[in-house]
Parts: sequence; C-alpha cells; structure tokens
Amino acid sequence: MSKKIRNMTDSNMLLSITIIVFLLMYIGAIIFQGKGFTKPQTFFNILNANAGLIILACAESLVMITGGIDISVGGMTALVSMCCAVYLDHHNGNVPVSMLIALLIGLAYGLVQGYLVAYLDIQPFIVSLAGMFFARGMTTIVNSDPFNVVNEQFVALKLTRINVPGMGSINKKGVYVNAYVEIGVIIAILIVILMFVMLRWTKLGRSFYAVGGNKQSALMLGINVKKTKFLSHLICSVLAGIGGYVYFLHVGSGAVTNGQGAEMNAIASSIIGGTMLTGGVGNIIGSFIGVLSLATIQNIVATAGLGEAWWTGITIAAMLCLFLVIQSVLMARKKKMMKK
Amino acid sequence: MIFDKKISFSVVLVMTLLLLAGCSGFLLGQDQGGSSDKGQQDEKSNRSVTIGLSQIGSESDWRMASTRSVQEAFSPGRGYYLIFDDAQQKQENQIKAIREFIDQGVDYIILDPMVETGWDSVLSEAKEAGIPVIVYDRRVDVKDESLYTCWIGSDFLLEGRRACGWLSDYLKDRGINQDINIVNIQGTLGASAQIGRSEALDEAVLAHSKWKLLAKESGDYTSAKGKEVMNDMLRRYGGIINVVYAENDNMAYGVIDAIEAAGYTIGADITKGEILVLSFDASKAGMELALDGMIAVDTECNPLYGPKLVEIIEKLEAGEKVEKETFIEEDQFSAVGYINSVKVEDTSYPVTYLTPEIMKEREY
Amino acid sequence: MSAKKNSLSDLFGKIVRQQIFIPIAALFILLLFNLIFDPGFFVITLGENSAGDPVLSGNLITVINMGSELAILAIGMTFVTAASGGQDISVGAAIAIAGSVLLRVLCGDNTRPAAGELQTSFLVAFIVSCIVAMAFGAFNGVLVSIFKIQPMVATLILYTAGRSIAAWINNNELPIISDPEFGYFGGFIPGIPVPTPVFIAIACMIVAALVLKFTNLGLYTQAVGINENSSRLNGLNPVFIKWLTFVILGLCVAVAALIKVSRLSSINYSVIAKDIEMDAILAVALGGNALSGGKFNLWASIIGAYVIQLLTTTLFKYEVPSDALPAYKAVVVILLVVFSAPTVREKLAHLKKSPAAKKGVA
Amino acid sequence: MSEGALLELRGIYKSFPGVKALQNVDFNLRKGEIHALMGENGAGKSTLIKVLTGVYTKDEGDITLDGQSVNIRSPQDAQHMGISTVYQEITLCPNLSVAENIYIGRSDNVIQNWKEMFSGAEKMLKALDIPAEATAQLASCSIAVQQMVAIARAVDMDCKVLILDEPTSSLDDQEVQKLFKLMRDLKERGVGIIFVTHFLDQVYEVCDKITVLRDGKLVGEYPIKELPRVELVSKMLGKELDDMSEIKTHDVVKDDDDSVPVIYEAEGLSSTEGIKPFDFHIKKGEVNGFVGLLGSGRSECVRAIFGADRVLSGTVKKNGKIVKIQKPIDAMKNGIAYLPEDRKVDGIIGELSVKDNIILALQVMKGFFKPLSKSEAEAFAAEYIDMLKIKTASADTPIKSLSGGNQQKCIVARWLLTHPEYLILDEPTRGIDVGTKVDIQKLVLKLAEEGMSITFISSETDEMLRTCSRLIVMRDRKVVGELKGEDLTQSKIMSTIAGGEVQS
Repeated sequence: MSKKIRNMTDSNMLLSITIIVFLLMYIGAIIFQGKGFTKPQTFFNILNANAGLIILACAESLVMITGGIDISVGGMTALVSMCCAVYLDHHNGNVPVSMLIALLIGLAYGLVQGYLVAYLDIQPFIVSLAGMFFARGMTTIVNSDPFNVVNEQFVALKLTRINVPGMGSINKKGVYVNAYVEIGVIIAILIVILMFVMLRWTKLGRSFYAVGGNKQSALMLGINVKKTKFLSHLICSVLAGIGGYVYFLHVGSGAVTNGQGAEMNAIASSIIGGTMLTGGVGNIIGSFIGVLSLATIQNIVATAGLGEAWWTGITIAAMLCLFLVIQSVLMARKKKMMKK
Repeated sequence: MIFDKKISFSVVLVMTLLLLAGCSGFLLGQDQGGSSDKGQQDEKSNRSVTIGLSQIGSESDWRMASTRSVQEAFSPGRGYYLIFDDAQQKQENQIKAIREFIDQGVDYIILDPMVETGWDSVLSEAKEAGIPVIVYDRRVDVKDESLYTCWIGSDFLLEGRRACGWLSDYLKDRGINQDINIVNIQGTLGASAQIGRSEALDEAVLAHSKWKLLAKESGDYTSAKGKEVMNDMLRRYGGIINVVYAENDNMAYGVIDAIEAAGYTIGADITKGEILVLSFDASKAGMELALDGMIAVDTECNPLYGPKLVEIIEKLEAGEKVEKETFIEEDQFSAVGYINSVKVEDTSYPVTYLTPEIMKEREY
Repeated sequence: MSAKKNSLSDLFGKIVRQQIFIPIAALFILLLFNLIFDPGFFVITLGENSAGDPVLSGNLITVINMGSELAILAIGMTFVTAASGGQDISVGAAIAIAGSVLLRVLCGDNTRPAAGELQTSFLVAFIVSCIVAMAFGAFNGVLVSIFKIQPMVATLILYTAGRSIAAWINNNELPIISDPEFGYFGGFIPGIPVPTPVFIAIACMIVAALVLKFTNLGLYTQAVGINENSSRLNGLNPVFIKWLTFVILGLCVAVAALIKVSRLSSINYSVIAKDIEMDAILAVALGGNALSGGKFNLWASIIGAYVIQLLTTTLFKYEVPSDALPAYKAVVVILLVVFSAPTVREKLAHLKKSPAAKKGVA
Repeated sequence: MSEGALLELRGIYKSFPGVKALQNVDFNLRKGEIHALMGENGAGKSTLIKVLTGVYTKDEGDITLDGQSVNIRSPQDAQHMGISTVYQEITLCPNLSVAENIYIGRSDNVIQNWKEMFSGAEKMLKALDIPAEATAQLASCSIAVQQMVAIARAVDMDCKVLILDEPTSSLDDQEVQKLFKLMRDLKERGVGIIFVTHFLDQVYEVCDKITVLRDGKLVGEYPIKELPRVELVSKMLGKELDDMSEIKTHDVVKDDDDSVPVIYEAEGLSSTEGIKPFDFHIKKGEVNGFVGLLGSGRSECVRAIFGADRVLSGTVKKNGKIVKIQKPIDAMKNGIAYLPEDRKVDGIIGELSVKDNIILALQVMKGFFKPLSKSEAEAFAAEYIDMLKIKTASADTPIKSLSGGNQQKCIVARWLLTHPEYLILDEPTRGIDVGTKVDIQKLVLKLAEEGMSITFISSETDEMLRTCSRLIVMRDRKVVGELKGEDLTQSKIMSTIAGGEVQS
C-alpha cells in the first residue's frame, strides 16, 4: 500500500483525496440532511446551477497546471452575458450569433492575455487582474442595468430540459417527476471529457504539465514553452467565454454582478480538486469534483436552516481550509516516505 | 503501478458511485416520498410547518429588519421550521434556493424577489411540486399569475407620490417659487421600489414646471455607493442642487455625508441655498436624521412583514382563500413641520410629526 | 559614438534600470497628462467644512487622502510578497473584520450610540481591532508557513469567510457612530486643514522606514523569499519570518480599517474595502517588485499605491462613472506593465540602438 | 571544411549586459569523436553550449552542422537537427513520469500513446541498467537516477551530436563507468560527443580531443595525447600551476596529540535523515573528513552536527561543555559554521548582492535588532572579496551572476566572517574550476594552521588525502571506520569503503 502511494503521481494522489472527501460529504449529507439529497434532482440541480462554473474551473485548472493563474474568468462571465443579453434583446439578435459573440470575446481575451503572459513575460496574475478590471468595467459601459432576456429563441433554449433516463422522484403531489439537466450541463460535461482527454492523451496536454512542472526544464526538453503558455491562456479564455455563455444560459439575464466571485470559486474548486497553484499538478476530473464539492457544501449549509447568512461563507472557508490542510499534510507525509 | 489503469479505474469508480447514488436516490426518493408523507402526518399533529424563505440579501437596515421580522414570526415555538437563504443580491442564488426548497419538500416558499422578471420557470417548478409561493415586498412579473399564491408589499408608487406631494405642498406652504433642481439617487435599477419611486418623481417633475431633474444615477441602496454618486453629482453641479431625492435611508446617509464633506449645508430652507433631502424607508438611522432635520421627510416603507405573512399562511393552512394583492400600511415622518397631510389622487394621507417619543415606540 | 555621450546614456540607462523608476515615471506621466489637459487639476483650495474648520481640498489632496489606506496596505503586502512569494488576497475581508471589531467594541450592543454612549475609548477599541487583525494575519501565516500552502490559496479561506465573520461580529447589523470625534481619523481634525489619513499614512511609512533601518526585517524577508533552504542554514527561521510578515500585514490592515471605518463612521461589511486586495497587489507590482518574492523596494510599492489612486482620481475628474472605472484602470495598468516588462524594455533598447529601426512603436 | 567534420563553430560572439561571455570562439567536432570542452568556471563553456542548443542566440558567428550552415533558435531546433544535451543541473520535469521525461517534446504526434511509451522506456531503462520504473514520478527518483534518465533521453534521441555538460557530478564511479561505456558505444556509431567536466581523470579516460576556453576566448584545440594534465591545467588557468603536491607542507594537528583540546564532541548523534547514531570529535586546528560513496551518509552526518536536519538523539559537547544544537542558529552561536553541499539550493541567496550574501550569517548571529551599518557591511564585504580574490563587478552585484567558483568563495567568506571555531565544508570544490579548488584547499590548511578546526568533505579522494589528517569512513549511512597516519592512502580508503571485501 505504502509503495503504491509512493509511486502515485501527485496529481492522482490529490485526485483520490478529493473523490473520497466528496463522496463522504455527499453520503454524510444524505444521512444527516435526509430528504433532499436522496433525490436525484438535487444532484442534477447542483449540476444545472454550476455548469458554467464547471467550465470555468476547467479553464482555471488548465492555466494553473501550466503554472499560471487567470482571475479574469469571473469578469469575462459578466462581460459575455451582458454583451449577449444586450445583443439578443436590444438588437433583436439570434442565438447562434450570440454564441459566436461569446466565443469571440473569449478568443480576443485569450489572444491578448496569452500574448502578454507568454511572449512579454508579464506575471499572469497582473495580466488577468487587469483583464478582470477591464471586463467588469466594460460590462458597465455596455449596459449598467440588469435585465432578464426575453428573446424567445433564447428563452426556449434556456428552458430546454433533457431528461435523465431512469432517474426521477415522486413529489409531494405523488406525481413522478423525471430528473432533468439543462443544456449547459451537457456542454460542461463534454468540455470536461474533452479537456481530460486533451490533457491526458495529447502531446500538447502533456506539455502543459511539463511547463507547469519546470519551465526551464521543459524548454530544455524541447518544448516550446512560450507557445504552450500562450495556448494555455488562449484555451482558458475561450473556455471562459463558453463558460460565461453557459452561465448566461442558466441565469438568463445580463447583469454587472453576474459571475461575481466566480474566479475565486473556480480557483477554489480547482484547488479542492487537487490542482496546485505552483503548477504541474492537477486533474480535470478533480476540478469537476471540486465544483460539485463546493456546491454541495453550499447546498448543505443553505438547507440546514442555520438561519443566518454568514454561515455559508464561514462553512465553505472551513471546508476549504480542511481540504488544504489534508492535502498539505498528506503531501508532506508522502515526501517523507519517499525519502526513506 | 500502472498509470492509466489507475486513473481509468478511479474514473469508473466515480461514475459507478454517482450512478449508484443516483439510482438509490431514485429508489430512496420513492421510498422517502411515501414515508415523508407519513412523516408529514406525524408532524401535522405537532403542526410543524416547514417554510423556505428566500431573502435578497442583507444590504440595508431595512432588509435586515424585514428578515428579522419574518424570522421572529415563524419561530419554532409557534410550530414553524424556517429555512432562510440569503441570496447576496443575486437572482441566480434565489432561483437556486427555491430549487433547493423544492428538493427539500418544504410546505411554503416565501420569496422577496431581487428583480421582477425571470421567475416563470422556477415558480412553475414550485407549482408542479405543489408548493404555494408567497411573494412579498418586491413584485414578480410572470406570464401566468397563478404561479404564485399572493403578493403582499408596499405601494412604492404611492410612497413616491406621497414624498413628491409633501415637497409640493411644502414649497407651496413656504411660498417658494424658484426653480427647483432635483437629483435622484436611485435604488438598484430594476427593483420595484426603484421603479415606483422614480416613476413618481418623473410624474411630479412633469406636473411642476419649475421642477428640474438634473440627473439620476443608481446608488444601489448602499450608503457607500450613495456617497460616491452624490460626490460625483456635487462635483458636476455643485451648489445649484436644491433637492436630493434619495430612494432609501442608507443612500440618504451617504448623501448627507457627501454634502457635508463638500461644505454645503443641509436643511429645508432652499431659498438660503440649503439642500433638502427626501428619503424613504424610515429606518431607525433614517428617522434619527429626520429628527435632526437632515432628512426633510422620510416616507416609510414598512419592513415588518412577519405578522402579515403569518396571517396569510395560517389562512392557507386553514384552507381559506387569500387576496391576490395586499398593500401593507405605511406612514410618513417629518420634523420639519408645516405639513400635516398629503393628498394623493383624492386620498389624504397623514404626515406624522416626528418626536423622540415616536422614535422610542418604534420597533426598529 | 563619443565617450561622453556614452557615459551619459549609461547614466540614463542606470536610472532607467532602477526599480523605483517605473512607478515614479508612471506618476509623472499621469501628472503630466493632467497638466496638459487640465492644469486646474492641481488647484488646491483652502475652504471650510460644515463645522467651520479649515480644510484643504483639491484633486491632489484627494489623491494623498484617499490613497492612504492603499499605501498602508502596500507596506504589509510588500513584506508578505517578499517573504512568501505570494500575495494575501484576504485584506479586504480582513478590513471588514477589523472594522467590525472596532465598531463592536465601541458600540457594544447598541448599534446607534449617541456621542457620549461609547463603551470604551477609541484607543482601546483600536488596540483590540489590531489584535484581532493580527490574529487573522497569524492564521494566514500559519497556513502559509507551517502547512506550506501557497499564500493565495491559503488566504482564499479568509477571503471567503472574512465578510461573513464581519457580519457575525455585529450580529448582521450595521452600526453607526455619531460621535464626530470618531470621524477625525478618516476626515479632518478641527484646525488642521490636511486630512488625517495622510498623517496616519506618513506615520506608517516612518515606522516602516525605522523598522527597515533598525532591524534586519528587510534582509531576512528577502533572504527567505529568495532561498528558504539557505536562509535556514544561515540560522534564520523561515517559518517564523513568513509568519511574521503576515502578522505585520494584519497590523497594516487594522490601521487601514480604522481609516476606512472612520471615513463613514459606519461599516457595511459586504462592500467595505471591496477589491482593495487587488489594488494592493497591483501597487506592489507597479512598484516593479516581483510577485514571486525576493528582492523588494518598499518605496516603489508605496508610490505604486499613489499611482493607482492618482489614476482613479484623474478618471473621476473626467467623469468616468465609478462602475466603468476598472476598464480604464485596466488599460493603464496593462500599458504600465507592458512598458516595464524586461522583454519589452530590451526590445525597445534594441530599437534605440539600431538607427535603422523605426521610431514610435507605441 | 575538413573531412569527417560534423559540427563547426566559427567566430562565435555572445555578450550579456556588462559581460562579454564569448569572443571569437571556434569549435570543431568530428564524427565519432569525444571532445572535451575545458575551462575554468566562467570561461564560457556553458554559454557556448547554450548557444549550441538554442537556449541563447548568438550575437555573431556561424554554425555549420553536417556541412550546412544552420541557425539554432530554440532547444527544439537543436533537437530537430540532432543535437541532444544533458545539462549539469537536471533539466527534467519532476512532476512527470520517468517515461514521459524520456519522450516528451520529441515527436510531432498529436496523441500520446502511453502503452508504447511505457514499454519503450522500460526497455531502455533496462538496457542502460537504470534502477527506475518507467511509470514512477520522476521526483520520487534519486538525483543520480534522474541524471541517468536525462542521459537516457539524450542517448535515445537519434542524435548526431551529444552534449554532456558535467553529467557526472552526481554519479558514483560505477555509474560513471556505465556512462563511459555508453559514450564509447555512441562513438562507434559515429556520434560526436562534447563532454564538459571538471574531473581531469575522466577527460583523460574517454576523450579524444580537448578544446580549452579561457575568459570567453578560445585558447586552443589539442589532441589528448599532446596535452599532459599539468599543461592542460595551466592552459585553463592561463598561468603555470604551482604544483598541487606542494600544498601539504604545513604541520597539521594530529588527532593523537593530547595537548590539543577537543573543540567539538558528539556521542550517538542521529537525525531524521536516517543515519545510524555515530560518535565524532574534532580537535583544535585539526582537519578531518568524512569519506564514502555518494549517499553513504557523509553529508547527513555533518548536517546533523550543524543541526540542519532535525536531530533525533545524541549528546553534543562544545569545548567540553554539553550544549544543545537543534537548529542551525544553535550551532552558529556555538561557533560552528557549515558550507552546504548544494551551493545553489542551500548556499547562495541568488538575487541578493554579494555583500548581503557575505554578511548574512554574521548578521543573523548579531540578531534581528542589530543590523550592521552600511559602511560596516561594505567594509566586511570588501575585505573578504579582496582576501579570497572573489571576481565580481562590485559588492552590489547579485551573487547569481557570478561563476560557480566565485559564488562558493562568497559562501566561504560568509562563514569566515562569523569567525567560527569549527568550520564544516561539505563538497566546497564540487563543480568549480581547478584554480579555485586549489585556492580552497590552501585556504583550509591555512585556517587550520591558525587554529580553526575543519571538517572537509569531497568526492575527490585525493583532495581529502591532501588536506585531512584523519578520515571517517561511511558506508550505508553508518560510520565503518577511521583512518589516519599511515592508513591515509587511496587503496586503504577504497577497501574500507568496500568493507574489506572486493567489490565486483
């Protein structure tokens, strides 16, 4: 057993921890919280509400694995949703073009941020900080009033529900209700799979890990470090554009406050999922579970009827703290074992 | 150790577990459905009613007083179990909370909506699940009115009209006949209170040829933002501002701060260049300012919904019908004097002359 | 090239290569911009406030007044960055906590105390809030130094919890202190026309300068930030030093909180000092300090803080709505960091050297 | 172009701000040749290699590979052209598996075929006799194994030119022999090898030609047979070398001289790093040393003495009094100084100036609230820069821009400044040029003469024999013997290390 742990890569080790803790938490929620958590729809609602965040977390994990950070994803969510909302409602736009807008915003962001980080060697924190400022400010400039989109095509898409076969529950009236997910969830899961495959089975994916592990070495190993960094930011921003759209699809409104704090949630999810800010270590499945963990905590706190709003923040922080300390202690122990 | 075997194993493991959780959830859910019905009956004898309360946030005194009022009204001692959710100023969170309430199978949902639109889908989910939704304070704008059981709240337009009516009467009474330059520090844009109060002002400006609306900008109902916006206005217009129409007390507080910091005087005497501040809510802090004359008139926006809501739910529990729309009674306070009542559309509303005694009697 | 010209350009190169050159240059460019487009920006007038006391007002006064908190935080943030190679993103939340504690201690259970009803003196309240803020700093410090969690991640915890804790401290109420004396810290002391925060900030800088001069804090934090192993083998205790920097930042947070709370005589824990952590980090970065730790220049960070405030004030002057402000700020920040990036500077230097190269690559 | 020429460099120039690293350097490599590139630290070897591998771009000059003029812009370019490199510092990614480190960045395939990669890597590791699993994370392997993996990677690439930049500094003799065999095999296949090392023995064992650089300029290219060692060294140093053997002429304190007091004494000392409890003492003015193979625990022993690792057991006496040494500062306060084995990781504080690096230890001992004044610090720095002949632009230059040997001198200066009674030097001569090596050995003896006790560790046994009067022999993290006087010979040391048995 100890040998197995010793040979485990850091990424896999942290992923296992995450999965175990998440399962324990969910089972705990079922046991102690009862009712709600046994319903499949509760779980799918978590997915529905966090599909956008899942994509953002994937994006964040990618840059974090490559050794960077991007704190502009939340701002981009606001910008994307506001631009799309304004286009759809004020300019009578259609949905495909609005999707294109989201992608273009992502692309533009990715090109600029990627270039600044990779080719001009500016610290990613500062670049994406400016990116966040820019997105938030730009959102207000585009439109400062929050509003719900009424574009029929869009609303139809927003309300589209995909039933999950074989799952459902019986509600208060005694009617069987099939569990469903929104379109965003399908997109999010596709992206998780895509990113997982990309990071695991493509050369590009592995070079992200290599660059994150040791930039200098990666260069010596014949990897184009600048290009890799550039691509990581490019993909991240495009994903953030998609994530922003999925989020928009879920909330259906354009508002300056959209995606507020999403960057921190995405980072927190990635960390809970076992991605390390130092780079080179991380896993997309972990980030996915990380989002679910975070959302589950929120759900547990919200439904526990604690009465006061501040508990949410404190509990999430406590869980985050717990995760981090567990990770830190386990990694330290592993290192010790390795020495012997 | 095999690298990809390990990982694929863990992926499969997770997927299976999730699937298992889902399936068992399905089975359990069914099970639970049955037993919870039974449980419900058991509880019925204890008369424990579970209520989900989705509150906008805790951004102002008013909101917090409102929350507290509801929480106190639905205390466990009276046979209620209240699940409170603070949405932190996001409709998204409210929708999430309502979904959670539905999943938890609460008996009633009480909602103070952040904005008016965007509720159709989640409220129809609640309706499908057979959970009555009671909307209070702000309104919802849904295509199908049957999606919510009833609404109870303030008549914001009336509040605005009463405030404007007071100003108009006051100016008439004092014989002030100069141009009146007004700035409007609006609430969070899109909120019912903002819409109603702003509309009343717009109406009044149209009705009075001497009144000029210099600018309107949102202060998001917070004092910090209100102060910032006011600073901005003072920088732009300086001393020509006569009246500030602040759409809640918190912003009025910031406004007063900004005006004093900029070296202008606050008061009702417009002819002497004093700036007159109108405000809404009549929270404790606002009333104190009104008592000092810093706020010329504070139009109440009653936050104490608790008792009213209990009344409604008791009616519903007893199987009685409730009115679709109810307004909550409200007052208007001023320490400036001169005006005892304001007439809006042929109805006369009293203005309470504010004294320290009145302050003491108030609950918040 | 003649020798004289060479030495002159060498000297110029030397100045340009100085770390503190970047923020100072930024400061001058912004001032120059204002000078060209509206010299009125520099007007300072002596007026009277509502209480009849003399006050100085004007854009420059606003800059040094409103920039105080940021400058104070930049001091602490610089140390943290230097020693731990990471940033504390919880300072905004910590200010909410410190401010709440301050008000809680002053007000007790009464959220609207009249002038004479305060529970304790300001000093006691301030000391308590300092202790609390330092305790939270210590908490961050423990996570970073003992558990070896990256600072940004470790402080994410307090970032998430901070405002909730602040709400809890005051039972979700928003206390207001009506005692005018409390407003002195964030406003004016009667008779002194210069805003008090300026004095507080200057005091903090003097303390920082004295600390740097009469202790080894500077050397130790840099050594630890650059090479933890070597530092340990040279008898330093990296764990303690990293921890210490977080505690110092905690103290800075308490001072900033005092000013912030005093400005409003109240607190709104969900918006007070919002995003100030980002500005503080930005100040450190604009000062040309590596965010990955190691060598630092405290004064450059402080100037960086005032650059940010000057930028804000300038934009306000041009009537940029406060919500749209970040967009403009972002553009300026990007321009600044792009031009201070070593690779860009190198390229520019190349352009200058080869006369064939075209000028004016903006 | 001469026949059989594989790689030609003509008139290479490269300069960094303030430094002319390479000036008009030529270099020739033929097919099937092992060519040593020699020079002191700072002579420009590393720069030349980095130019060749595309890490730096040259300012001027031509590179011809296989008769074609090439422009190498990046490490990938170099790889594609068939130039593969093993660097002195391990340049692999610690977070990836061993197999990935061997294969990453080498093919243009989009898809990573894990199965094929693992089996290929497994085969290669077996063929090269590297004790590592292909699937293990690189960070879990020892430094030596990591270095071997790097070599495996370079060798596996179908290269025309193989550059080995001090690959042997972390390898033990057996591993070095394995490497040499590999080099000879490659030579047979017509690969040109550029070999950079500080070990003269190794040069003369495998190389065919030597090119010497000094101060960024070419000194000359010589067939190995025409350049005896002494001449090589003098060419590297640019002056006639005073004979090394001359070093040991001083009277050294002998351990059995009872009139000399014992400075430091430890009983049953052990640390978390897994060394067996050992006893140790040193007398005033004595120079002794720990010998043993890499990983035998010699560094761990001195680290335990200094309190660098957590001490688990043992009593320590300083000047006869029992003291507690738990952490470095305790040791420093007791007059013990320690120059660590790994200069980069444990020694220098890269971005800080030479001055700050020199005063650091003294400063720490003085305490937090008593900083040295600027003038004091400058005076100290100047004194030691002068005394140890540290080559630096100024005392304010960041130490990382100095050459390895000069960095080492700074660290020595740092400890001398604390005026220790007992100085531990762990591999002070590793990876530095011959000139500085000699300087340091001389310094050790001079200090001992002045009454300082010194423990000296080096991988090069002859250095130890030259300086130490007593050697403690380590094997498998245990002290297995002590040698002094007559026993201080190469063969005796070898046999003690081997445990009296003949090793295969």
